[in-house]
Amino acid sequence: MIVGERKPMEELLGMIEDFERILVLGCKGCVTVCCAGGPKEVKTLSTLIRMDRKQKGRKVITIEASTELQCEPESIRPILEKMANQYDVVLSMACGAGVQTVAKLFPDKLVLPALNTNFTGIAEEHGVWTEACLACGDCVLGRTAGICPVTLCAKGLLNGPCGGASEGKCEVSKDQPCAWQEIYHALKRLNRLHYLKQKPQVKDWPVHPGRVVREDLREVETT
Amino acid sequence: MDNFEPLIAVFSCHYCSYAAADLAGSSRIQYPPNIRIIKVPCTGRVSVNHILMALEDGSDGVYVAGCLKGTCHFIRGNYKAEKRVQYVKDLLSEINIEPERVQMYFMSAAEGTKFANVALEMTEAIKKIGHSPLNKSRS
Amino acid sequence: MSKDVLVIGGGIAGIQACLDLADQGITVYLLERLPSIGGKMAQLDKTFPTNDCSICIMGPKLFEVERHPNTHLLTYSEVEAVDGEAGNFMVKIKKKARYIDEDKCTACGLCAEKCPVIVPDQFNMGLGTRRAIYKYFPQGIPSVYTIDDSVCRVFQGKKCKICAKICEAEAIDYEQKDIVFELNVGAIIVATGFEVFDPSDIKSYGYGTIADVITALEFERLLNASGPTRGHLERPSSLNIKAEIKQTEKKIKKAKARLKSLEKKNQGSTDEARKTLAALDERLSGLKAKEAALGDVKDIAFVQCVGSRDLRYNAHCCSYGCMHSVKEAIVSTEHGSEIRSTIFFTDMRAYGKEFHEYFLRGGAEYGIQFVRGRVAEINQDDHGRPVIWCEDMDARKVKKLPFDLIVLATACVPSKGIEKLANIMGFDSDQSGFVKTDPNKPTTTSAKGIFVCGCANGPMDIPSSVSMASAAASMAAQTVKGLG
Amino acid sequence: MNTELRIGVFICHCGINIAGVLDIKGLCEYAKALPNVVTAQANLFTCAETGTSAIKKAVKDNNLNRVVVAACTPRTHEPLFRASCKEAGINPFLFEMVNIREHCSWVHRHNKDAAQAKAGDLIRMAVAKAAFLEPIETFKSKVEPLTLVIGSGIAGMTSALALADQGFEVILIEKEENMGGLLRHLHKIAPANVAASELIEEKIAAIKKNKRIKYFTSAILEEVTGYVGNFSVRFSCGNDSYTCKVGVIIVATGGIPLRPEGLFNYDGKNVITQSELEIKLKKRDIEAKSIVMIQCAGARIPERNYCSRICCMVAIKNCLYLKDIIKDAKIFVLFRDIQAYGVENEALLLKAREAGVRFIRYRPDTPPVVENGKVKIYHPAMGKEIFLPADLVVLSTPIVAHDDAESISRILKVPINGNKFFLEAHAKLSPLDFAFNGIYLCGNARYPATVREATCQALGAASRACITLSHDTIERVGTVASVQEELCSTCFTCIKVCPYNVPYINERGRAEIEPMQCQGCGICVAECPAEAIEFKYISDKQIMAACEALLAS
Repeated sequence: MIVGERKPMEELLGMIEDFERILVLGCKGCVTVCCAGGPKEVKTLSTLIRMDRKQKGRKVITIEASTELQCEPESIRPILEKMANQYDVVLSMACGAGVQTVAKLFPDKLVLPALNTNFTGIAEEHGVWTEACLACGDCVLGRTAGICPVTLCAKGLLNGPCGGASEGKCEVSKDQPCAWQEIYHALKRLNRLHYLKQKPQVKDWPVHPGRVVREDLREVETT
Repeated sequence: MDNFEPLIAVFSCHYCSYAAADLAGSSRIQYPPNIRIIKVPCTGRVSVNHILMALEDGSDGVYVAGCLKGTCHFIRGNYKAEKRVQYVKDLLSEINIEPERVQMYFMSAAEGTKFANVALEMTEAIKKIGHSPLNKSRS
Repeated sequence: MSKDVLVIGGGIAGIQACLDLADQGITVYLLERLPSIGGKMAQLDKTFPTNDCSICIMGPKLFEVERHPNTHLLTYSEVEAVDGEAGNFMVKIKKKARYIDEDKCTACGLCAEKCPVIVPDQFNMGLGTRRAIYKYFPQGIPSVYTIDDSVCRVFQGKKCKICAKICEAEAIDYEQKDIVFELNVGAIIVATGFEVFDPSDIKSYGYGTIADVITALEFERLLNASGPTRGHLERPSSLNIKAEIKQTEKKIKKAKARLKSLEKKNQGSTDEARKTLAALDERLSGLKAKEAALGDVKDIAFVQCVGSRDLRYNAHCCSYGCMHSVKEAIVSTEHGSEIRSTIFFTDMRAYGKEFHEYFLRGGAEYGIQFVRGRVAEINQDDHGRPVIWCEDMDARKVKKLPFDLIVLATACVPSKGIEKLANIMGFDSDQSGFVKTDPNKPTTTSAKGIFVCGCANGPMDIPSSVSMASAAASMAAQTVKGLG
Repeated sequence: MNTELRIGVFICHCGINIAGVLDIKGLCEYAKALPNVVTAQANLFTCAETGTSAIKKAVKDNNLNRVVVAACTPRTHEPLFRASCKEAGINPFLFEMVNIREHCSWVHRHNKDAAQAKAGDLIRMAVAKAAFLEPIETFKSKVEPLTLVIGSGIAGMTSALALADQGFEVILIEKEENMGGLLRHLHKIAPANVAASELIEEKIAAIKKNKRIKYFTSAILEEVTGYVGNFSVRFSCGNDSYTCKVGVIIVATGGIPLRPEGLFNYDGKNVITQSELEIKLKKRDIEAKSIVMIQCAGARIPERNYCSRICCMVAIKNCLYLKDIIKDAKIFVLFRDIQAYGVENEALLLKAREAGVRFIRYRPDTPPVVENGKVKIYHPAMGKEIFLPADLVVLSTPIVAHDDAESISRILKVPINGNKFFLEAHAKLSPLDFAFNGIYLCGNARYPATVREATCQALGAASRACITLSHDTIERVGTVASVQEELCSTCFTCIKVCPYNVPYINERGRAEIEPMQCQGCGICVAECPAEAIEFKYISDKQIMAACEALLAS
């Protein structure tokens, strides 16, 4: 899932400094799963904002709502059209994609991100998420026994370890295991070590922003 | 500020701290009348939002009183409550409201005296901090 | 054959045994001699070591017994005869007439307000009063009134029947007769409890002659909110003076009325009437002065082992006396901030769970003084205040100490009528008159199919009675399930 | 809330317990003015028949659909008032109780105005919360007719046999190699004057013969999950492990006498404990002309602040047996308070005195000093120190909890008190039950007890257990959490946080909670990031209404 984390309150309060009617818009997708931007967190953030303003003796109206998937325009449209002029700014608690979908859909309103979108990751335990995929657009997991060197190796090496690891730990940070040693052990376990001997790969790094098109699914012109 | 009488919301679990409050009562241990108890089956039932909203409504202080560690009737409700109280304290510091307004306490059903002492300790602490910034009307 | 069980005695032990059996689906008859179940525990104000209000923790259980589908309450009834054997007892029971229809009476209490007959209230140990038509105690179950035919004017041939006139529910039936019926049960549990030893036998303690020397149970009633003084702690001597003041005032009113009528008719000399009136006034002011001199209760003494551990009366220990006095001393501080208590004891027996901590707290937080020594004698100083003579074994000196009130922690003796039950049902009694049990089978009596629990078996505190009641229920269930 | 809210408030005097401090009439007027309140009445004793019938009458007369009682603690009286609501025809959970006695009048006696204000606030909070109460139904669950008894001392064996005799199957587990508990090492039991070994051999034989009892020795309890009627239990014997489903559990794990290291220079040779003395008595290998027993050795002291109840009687019993074996032995018992309570114990004390045993009291601040061959003691009656000849010193030490008491308490999720004895549901009226429904308690595990008392408690615990066992279903109250599937984001949080592993993902891909298993703690409800889990018994709306009302004065 996409994993995000709420911005520090100081930064958030600074962003909404000169607004009075604030729509706090959560998303019930990935950010709910990683407990960052779901309906409960929307209520928490709204309460904190109201508490801050009340403390400073300044007026504020917080509107709390959550979309099913904020990266899907059809999920946002019914909510925002309904409350067209009730808010001055949208404080979106979705991931970066969600924030930008709202901004694109409703260009005349400022949309502010409440979260920092960190990575696409794994839920290791309740409350702990770790990065797993950089979305490099050309997956190599097939030949690395399901361990991604592009993401887990600090230097993103494609064709083997840099040699700087000690006791299996990366030279960049001692509690981060060396991805390639993990890949080696995994391939050995699956007796697929010969994958390492395949000719070295050259990655066709994607040009940002990427775009995926499924012509079969697109809308047909019936005029 | 000397005659300021704080109002403190207390989340108290049925099996331990509510029973301790009963024991403090039946043992007639006097303590300050500033606390108002909200009974929950377990302190694990208390969410971050409950504590924040109690503060937003104007309580000068909030504390969650759960079972002694390892004796929670529901095993780990009190550990959960402790972590959530700490999270609320961090949130309060972020919007610079005194985190000491929110506390977590542990007591067994047999500790009536401790319940009374906690009520006294918290009342004194909140008196020192002063009334809640969200509730100027009741200074 | 019968799968039902009869429990004799409606105290906490009988109630617990009855509920345990009923909850297991067994039909239980709970028989109680008094108009309401509750027993001695219902007379307590608070209980040790938790200071719970006694009737508050017992109330829900009283309700449950009345409401439980498998229980039948037989109150104001006594066992006349028992034949047959385990699994098939035939019990002859006499249900005394209440002269009130239990289904109609809503316990509204109007009848008692108007009833002219005032007699000492046995539930309040005679300290308070009740009427001829009365409810045994406010939370009593069944919640109905009873007419005491030994004092009610209707049964003395006099004209009255005020209660029948007032009763909206028309529940009063003076023609109601005692009913005798037979009950077939498989097992019987004896839970007849205990009686409080009457300390008037011990002349040197002055109980009965010195008004402010009372028993522990009487003190419980003085402490209790529904007691004779509504929980206000007063000395019996000041109660007597107050009663006398009221009577004198009534007499003065009558005397004044007679004087006025004589003056109006102005025949016969009025000075004789005027003389009695003056005497009455003088008597009244004397009484009022005496009452003022007494003042509130400040120093209370608790005398332990009264009639217990004493080869002249009862060799055995009452098991709960020490803790009972510590509790009463703690609770009494609630009734007056300057009340101080002193407990005269030989062995402080705080042997139960949390008892020792409770005893220590009594001394530390409530300022109870403990004097180790047997009280030899109680007499009165010239103001009429009771004075204790005892040997303080720690100070190794004889002491003479005056008190406002002296509470006697009296011995626990078998309940009245236990001998009658013993020869009706054929179980043996031990050397102190309690029901004898086999040491390795704690509730089994010498009569097969008959079990015992609670203080009927010997002095014990409430938790032990409750545990033993469940044990007796277990044995009775085994018998009636025929698998035993 | 389609129907119109009609709340009835009932305020209790409780004699003077509440009315002594609070102005009840004032509270009634205050309550009448609160939103949705239709009637506010006071009673002298709301828990008495007159009180509950007043509630039922008020419900009918004003067709109330919510009842609030301001009186004492719901922990003891909520079931009573819920039953009255049910009899009056409204769902028993449309009832809210607020404690203005233990939490107000009893603890704020010296500050009447503040107590009155607090009582007003508490009633206002209860009325605000009552507005959001929802009806809750009950449902039935199967009862496994099997019992697990932990511990095979006199208590464990007695309760196992009692249950078997009533036709129920029992699994009895014992952590030692053989059964019998403490009695295996004792000499004789007084006053029955029967050999301890004889007593337990008879019980062990009965257990081995009884086909309804399966016993496992050197068995260690590993895990217990589930709820009354449906506990799944896992225990291991050596290296094979067993699992079974039981309806009820009886804890009879007992206790052990304290080894008084460092007390009265105990050396296990000429300064021994009572249990070591019993072993010597059993073998009759004892010769000492003068014996001194010291009571309360390691008990009734700050770090072990309880009286262990039975050591005085053990000492007196052993004195009498010693007098049999060594005719002219001089025996002294140094005591603080002799706990010879009841008829039999007092008779034994008298018999010991008649047999020439000398009882000397010592004050806690001047304890006896054991030197080799003699004991120095300050004699309070003589007012000076004396020396007693002592070929043998016997220390009466207290029964203490086993060191695995803490782990048993964690496995069963039942509390233990400061001295590690198990904490029963109510000290006076439910001494043999735990607050956790379906688990019962007897013997030294609860508190030191004589053989007669342990047997009695064991039979009592069996009777308590039979209440559940004698029905094939048990009624569970619906105070459980339930997932609103349309709100669930399937984020697995509830599955991760539930202490009882109850939630699961159903075939519609949403979380679901099995109502039978949910214990009603509410941890998942508070943790769910989508606020998708509903908890009618104590919903967010109710809590927030109470918080708002708290400050609204």
